[in-house]
Amino acid sequence: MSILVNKDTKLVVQGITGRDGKFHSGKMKAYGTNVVAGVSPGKEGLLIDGIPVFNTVAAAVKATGANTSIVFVPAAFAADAIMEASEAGIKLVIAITEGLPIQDMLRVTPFLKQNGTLLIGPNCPGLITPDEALIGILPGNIFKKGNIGFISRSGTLTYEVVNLLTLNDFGQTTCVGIGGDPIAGLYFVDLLERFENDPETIAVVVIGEIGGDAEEQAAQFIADKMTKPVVAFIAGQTAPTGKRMGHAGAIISSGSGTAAEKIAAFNKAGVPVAKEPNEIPVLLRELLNK
Amino acid sequence: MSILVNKDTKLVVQGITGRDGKFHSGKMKAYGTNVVAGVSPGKEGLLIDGIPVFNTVAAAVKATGANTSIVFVPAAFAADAIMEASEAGIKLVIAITEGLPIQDMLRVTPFLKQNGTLLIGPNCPGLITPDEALIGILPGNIFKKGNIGFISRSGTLTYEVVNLLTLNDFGQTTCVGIGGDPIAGLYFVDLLERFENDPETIAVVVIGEIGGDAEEQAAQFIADKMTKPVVAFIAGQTAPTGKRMGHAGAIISSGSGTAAEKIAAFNKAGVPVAKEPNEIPVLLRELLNK
Amino acid sequence: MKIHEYQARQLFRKYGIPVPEDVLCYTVSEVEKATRELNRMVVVKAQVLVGGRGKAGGVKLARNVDDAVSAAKQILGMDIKGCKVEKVLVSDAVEITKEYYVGLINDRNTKSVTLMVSSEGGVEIEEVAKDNPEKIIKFHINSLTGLLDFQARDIAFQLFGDITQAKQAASIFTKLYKLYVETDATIAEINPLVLTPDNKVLAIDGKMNFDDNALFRQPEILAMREPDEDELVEIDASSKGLSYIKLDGNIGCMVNGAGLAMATMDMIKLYGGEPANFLDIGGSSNPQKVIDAMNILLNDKKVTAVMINIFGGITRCDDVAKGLIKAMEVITTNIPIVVRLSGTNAAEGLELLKQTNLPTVSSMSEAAKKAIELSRQ
Amino acid sequence: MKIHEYQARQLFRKYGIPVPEDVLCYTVSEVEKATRELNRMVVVKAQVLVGGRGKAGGVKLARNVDDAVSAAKQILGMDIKGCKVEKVLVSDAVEITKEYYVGLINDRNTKSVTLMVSSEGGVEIEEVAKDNPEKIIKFHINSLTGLLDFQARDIAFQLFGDITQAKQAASIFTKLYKLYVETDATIAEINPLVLTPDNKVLAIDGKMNFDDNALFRQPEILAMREPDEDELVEIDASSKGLSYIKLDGNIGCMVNGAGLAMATMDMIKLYGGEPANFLDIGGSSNPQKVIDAMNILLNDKKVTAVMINIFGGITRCDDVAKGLIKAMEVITTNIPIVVRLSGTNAAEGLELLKQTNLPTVSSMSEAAKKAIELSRQ
Repeated sequence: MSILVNKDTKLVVQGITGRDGKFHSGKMKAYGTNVVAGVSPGKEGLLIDGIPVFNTVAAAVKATGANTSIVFVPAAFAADAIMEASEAGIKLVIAITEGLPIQDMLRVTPFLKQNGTLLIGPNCPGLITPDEALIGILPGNIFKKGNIGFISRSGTLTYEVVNLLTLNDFGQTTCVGIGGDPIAGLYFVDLLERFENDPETIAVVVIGEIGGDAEEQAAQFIADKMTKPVVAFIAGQTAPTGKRMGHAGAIISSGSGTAAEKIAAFNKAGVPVAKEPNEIPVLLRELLNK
Repeated sequence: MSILVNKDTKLVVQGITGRDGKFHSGKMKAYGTNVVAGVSPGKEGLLIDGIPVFNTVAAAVKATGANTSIVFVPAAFAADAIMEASEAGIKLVIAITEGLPIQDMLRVTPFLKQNGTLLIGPNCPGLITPDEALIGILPGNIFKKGNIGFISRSGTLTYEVVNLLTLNDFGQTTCVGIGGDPIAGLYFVDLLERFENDPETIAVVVIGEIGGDAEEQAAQFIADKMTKPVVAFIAGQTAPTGKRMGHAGAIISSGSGTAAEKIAAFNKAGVPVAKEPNEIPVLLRELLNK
Repeated sequence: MKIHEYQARQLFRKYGIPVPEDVLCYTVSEVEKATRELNRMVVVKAQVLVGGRGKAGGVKLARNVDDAVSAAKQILGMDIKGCKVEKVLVSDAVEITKEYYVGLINDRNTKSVTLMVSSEGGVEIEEVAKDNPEKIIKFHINSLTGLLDFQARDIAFQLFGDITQAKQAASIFTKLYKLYVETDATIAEINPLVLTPDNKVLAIDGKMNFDDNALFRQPEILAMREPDEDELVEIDASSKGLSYIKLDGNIGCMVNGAGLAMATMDMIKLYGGEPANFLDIGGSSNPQKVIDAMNILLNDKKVTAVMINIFGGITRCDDVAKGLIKAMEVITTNIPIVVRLSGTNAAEGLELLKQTNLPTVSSMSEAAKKAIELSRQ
Repeated sequence: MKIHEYQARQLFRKYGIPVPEDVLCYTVSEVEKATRELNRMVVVKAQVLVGGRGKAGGVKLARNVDDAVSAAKQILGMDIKGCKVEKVLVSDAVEITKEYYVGLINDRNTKSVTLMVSSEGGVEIEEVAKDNPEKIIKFHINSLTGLLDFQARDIAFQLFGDITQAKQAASIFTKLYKLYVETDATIAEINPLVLTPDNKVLAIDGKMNFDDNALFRQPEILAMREPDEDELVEIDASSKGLSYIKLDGNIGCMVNGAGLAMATMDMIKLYGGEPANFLDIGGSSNPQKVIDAMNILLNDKKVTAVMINIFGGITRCDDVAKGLIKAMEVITTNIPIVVRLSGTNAAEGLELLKQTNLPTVSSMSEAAKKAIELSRQ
């Protein structure tokens, strides 16, 4: 089993004719993801890597039965693309695009809620259920089928840690990059709940970072609701206050959102927090051998 | 029985300190309506005719359990007042105020829908369930308890016709003035459905006028869904095209919304249409004696 | 409230909707100068607030200055459905590849602003609706989210296959919606919206109406009002709390309530008379209103009898009678006035009116019959 | 992006939020002139983009022109948390009956703009949150409907019992929300909002931050940017596609990805070193980016060693290595540079780098240890 995506996922790529959209459509298809359609207004009729292109998501859904969308369109138009997918009946949207204005996300949120659409991202690397579906810009080769759930706010740090997991023979059920923006779709808690309910997942790794309190909420959720072991890591222990560390969401404001607070919250919830990425597989092994 | 309002109605009057609000609160209370509260920002603590005044509808609902509201506040602020009532949990709002901008009504509509609030009006005389509750500016003395349902887009024309009904011994279950604006809360169809389901109502009188196609829709509904007899009257047979006959909604645009079209629709649905108000009780008697 | 085409074009420009270059002219010499300056083929268009000016000869193509001068001479001063043409718009006559229709209205049933577009432009949309209803695409806009970009684009793609054309059209839809909402419009039509040979999408003829109830917050729109004579009377009545519309008959009506006022007109007609007007004095027994209303009625020289029809509800008939008595003290006329009082305290009211020598009755039909009879004497 | 108090006041005025009269001054003589013209008691306020200016002595009350001149002399040129005061705002010192707090922020959990108000104004809201959390009223605004009038009024009534005061406050909340949304703000604070003895409600100190991601559509806000030296470097880096933040340590880091960059800094610290910066070069093997990044790193004179940490994902490590080789051809430095390559095609990349004589490793921790070691030589 897995969460959110699997062999039944039928993917439509929004912005398929752009540089990134084109490149990663090929990569995803090569991985084995069922990429059924692309969308690029005005390019209907084109084939990209054998994938048919439509003017609108509605047309793509009608023709191909797509149920999941990935968004590569530029930041200024990404919110509209997300809403278009939602209105066309897509139930899961993965927004890769970086740099979406926060107000756009605030307008998108209630719209998706009304339609019952889930969103991952924006500004995220996507997600993968190894050997079934890769939806995003993740390098497929470092992932391995297994039974660890993985959630992260980062991109390359995800690869770093997943690589360590795979090298240590911890395969993954599903790995989700939830993105580095302050207002995003699914948060840690939403995914922890799904992993808790996924029979195949036996433990979860959570990679947090400074800014916000999603990690604190995750810790609370783990303490209250989870039976499966969780290992955490927090990036940004050395980050100064008031400076945005690359991600729009990675900022310590007025002394809140610090790594120390997040680590304390996880410790209080009984979740071991790795001091450095190398320690993550070690802690995981300890917990699973208990 | 009755529809929408009865002895269990607990009314809050929005704009109770204004000239009309004050006057009609007294009238409604005198009729026997359970007026439990008034709202007028900044006037909390006041008593009007023994009715306690609150700053906000939320406070009024909390203190008195009000479940129905009547709005007398000026047109520029009426939409906000309607939404305030809805947000405070009021399930039926009667908006007497005349002159609401249409765009305000368009914004109010989805807001009320989300909260499950029903609206009667704006620009309406209100409604009455004789001997139980009068909510509006209708003259209580002309109504009489009975088993005719009554729906009208007009004010004084309602009184004219109801007076004829009462004089001819046709009492009423509930009489509703739905108002003369193009975009309003409940339309004929919504109320016909309720009268059809009300065991005490045996026949319905519908008073339409030029503009829009609410009468055509009513005719269709009667043909498709109603078992009870209906008598209709349409005002404005002599009205010219393009001129607004007092009510914002009473206008024949591009030759549609004419009295002739509406009369034809009712005739097609088997609903007799009175040529003048005097004929209404005559037609009603004929139908009920069949 | 209606505005002229040239005013609609001003609003379009303000919101970034492309329209051809134009000059508003009041005289033939202004038309000559404007055409010379535009230095292109132009269209001379009558600016009147009624429809059907094209069929009436109020729109003429002019290939050169002489053509334009001769068109202006014909159009200026022309009468179109009772409106005298006092100004014309001299507009760049763009070349047209295809015409489309775009309109926004408030839809009563869905309670939403509705965008209607059609590939059948340049003709009246009512005709398209009758003959080719499948050629009209309707989209109901959610007032909370507004018209979203992808929605505008989807609709544009249904008219234009080409992306650069569709993008221009989508942008026009979005801007027109913004204009519509921000100005409290009730109609905003672009007919035709045209495609030119060089792939430009432009608004040619614009029509906009506005919500009278919202004019209090639309000073810029209100400033565009150019009422004709009849409308001036209506606006004057409105400022006195009266709702008045002039008709063609001879029996003046004064009624409390709009629905009852219409029913009164209908009844006069039903009994063989011709109503002279719609007049709703509202729910008040204020003598000043009765005086104002009577003055408006008597200003209409066609009126040969007046029917006052009052149903007392919250307003008591005796109060109305007192108002009428005061009003009759300052009004001098020999036109017969029939008064009908019914409802709350009608008996007391009718009793009071005996001192005035006005014919009084207690039913509406009686009043109508009496007024018709007196109008013929 | 941050703006000064005087700029926030400009925006407040534009949106109709009442603020005291003021004059921005760069010199003591300007302060003297401004105080003379205002002809009232004034406050002289340092305009710096850091908090805590009050405690640092950057805000002084002046009863007369002499006071103001002496305050200006003390404040202009003062250093507040590393910021030199280059301008002061001379503001009418209104009499204050009571101080309140009003703030708008984006709330991550409810995914909404949240209005926070408190009767405890004039102190930092974080302190109120810690000591008297019950004194903060929070309201989550639905982005589809905006802040409705009745909602603003309800909240205002929780601070002000009097209706005229509550109405003024409600109107300020509504206007501040409009300003916040229309300018893509991330913080809008009025602290304090004050009530004066003559029952006026005014905004005294204003603080606004804006969403960097939205500056592309906010030219007016962008024009208000007044970056300090460090920020100029950050903005310059950003224009080159790099995300750079200067820190105080001596080990320069160049990393692909923000999370990994933070983890790299943390690891350096964990192993006893001090990171000199945060630097994310994004997902590209473009040699120009590596050159630009290296130039920024080496401009920091504190840097004694550089750690390049690349995890190849979609970006292949051999491509990154080629970029590095090209970059090293144009960069001359004797500062040691440790390169870590891991992930896709790491072996090939490390092989290629042998020609550069750069120390190469394949794990992050090894790289951190090596860089620390080299930095101490």
